[in-house]
Amino acid sequence: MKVKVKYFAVLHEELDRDEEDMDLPEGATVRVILDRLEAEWPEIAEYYDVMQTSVNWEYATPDSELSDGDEVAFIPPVTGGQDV
Amino acid sequence: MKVKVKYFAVLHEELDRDEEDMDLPEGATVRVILDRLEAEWPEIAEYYDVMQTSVNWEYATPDSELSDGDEVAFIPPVTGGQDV
Amino acid sequence: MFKITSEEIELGDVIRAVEAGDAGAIVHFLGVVRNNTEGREVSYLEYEAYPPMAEKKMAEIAEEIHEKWGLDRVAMIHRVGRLEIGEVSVAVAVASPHRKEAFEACHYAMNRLKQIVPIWKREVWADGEEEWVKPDPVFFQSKA
Amino acid sequence: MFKITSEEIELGDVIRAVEAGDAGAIVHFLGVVRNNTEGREVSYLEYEAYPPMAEKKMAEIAEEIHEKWGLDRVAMIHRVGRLEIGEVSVAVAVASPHRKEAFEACHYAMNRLKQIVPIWKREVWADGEEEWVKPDPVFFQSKA
Repeated sequence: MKVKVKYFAVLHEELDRDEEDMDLPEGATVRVILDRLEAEWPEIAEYYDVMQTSVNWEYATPDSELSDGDEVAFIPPVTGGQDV
Repeated sequence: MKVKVKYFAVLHEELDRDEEDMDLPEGATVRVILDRLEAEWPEIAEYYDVMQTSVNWEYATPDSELSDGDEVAFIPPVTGGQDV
Repeated sequence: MFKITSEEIELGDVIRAVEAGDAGAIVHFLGVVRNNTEGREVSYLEYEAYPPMAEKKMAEIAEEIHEKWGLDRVAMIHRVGRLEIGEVSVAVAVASPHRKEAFEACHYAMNRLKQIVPIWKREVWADGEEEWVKPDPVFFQSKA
Repeated sequence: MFKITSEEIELGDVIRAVEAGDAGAIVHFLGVVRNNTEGREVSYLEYEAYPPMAEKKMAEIAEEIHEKWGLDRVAMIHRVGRLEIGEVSVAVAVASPHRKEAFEACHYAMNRLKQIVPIWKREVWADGEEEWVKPDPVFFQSKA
């Protein structure tokens, strides 16, 4: 199956792309994508504690199971709550 | 001595004037003015519980002593706190 | 800026007065003439003020805000005369480096404005009757 | 109206979206680009968003406000791209028959917007350095 993966902010910058299509085995979870990204750019692991995941515009978890055509996004920390 | 007296809202309407100059004896208090107004329009007494007084743009009381040139105002209830 | 005006209030009036390089948050309150009061249809409103005292009291509210939150950028404007449904009767803006203080201070300014600033509202209803609005309980004070 | 835009935000944008005949109170929040962050001089900011999810989350915040205060008139707009000092990055307006609810709901909307709407800010400082801003603690969440 094929999913679209989107990268923002620091991930966009470090991975040097803002989205891509990814072929995944049936039943793959978000974690499968993270493992691939970690193989490419190991420092992504440092962001796991502060990064959110979304599937089809809804917050999800690394354990969320994916379906063909899903849109997955990795959402690094959003604008701080303190300022403004 | 002479003071300026100002009337707003319902007082303005009922007394049919928005301000006037008044001659008062030395040492007169705000109450002297209220007594004169009550002689002219007895219903003013019904407003005493909800009416404020000011002298020279500062809240005062009926016991406040006046000086020549003072500006006295009677301030019926201000726009309710509930609406808007 | 602390002002009683008979002119229409423009959206930018109070905002412009509080903008500053270090103000990341601006909270802006607009009071708008409603088409009804407790279900009774309003035709229009008339506001009357005691301008010099009203502007002095607005400035005092800004001083209170300075003492409570350390904020210096507060602006208030209230319109007088006849106002139609949908027109802005009052605008208050508070700017602050952070939003929490701006929300608190702007809300406080409006509450205090209703309490201590001498402005009166007469409601003229669609059925032709009219009356000065009822008192805020804070104002109940005996002559004696 | 729940919108991510690359255009300049005009003062009337969110106000117009919430005006209604029975709305006596409008609380309007503006986030403005500050000239400094904790004392360090800012040159300009860049905002990036995930627009469809951001607009969906904004609409969810409006639903939360409907549930909490029974208010239906909420509008939010956030700008993306390069913003200069003094420009408006975000505007939120809430209209209500009474001011207390409007203040509370608008403050709530801004807090939630910072928590759940996917928008990122990069600060570019006057000394030439730049970085994505630090996380809101609410977002700390383990992969495991």
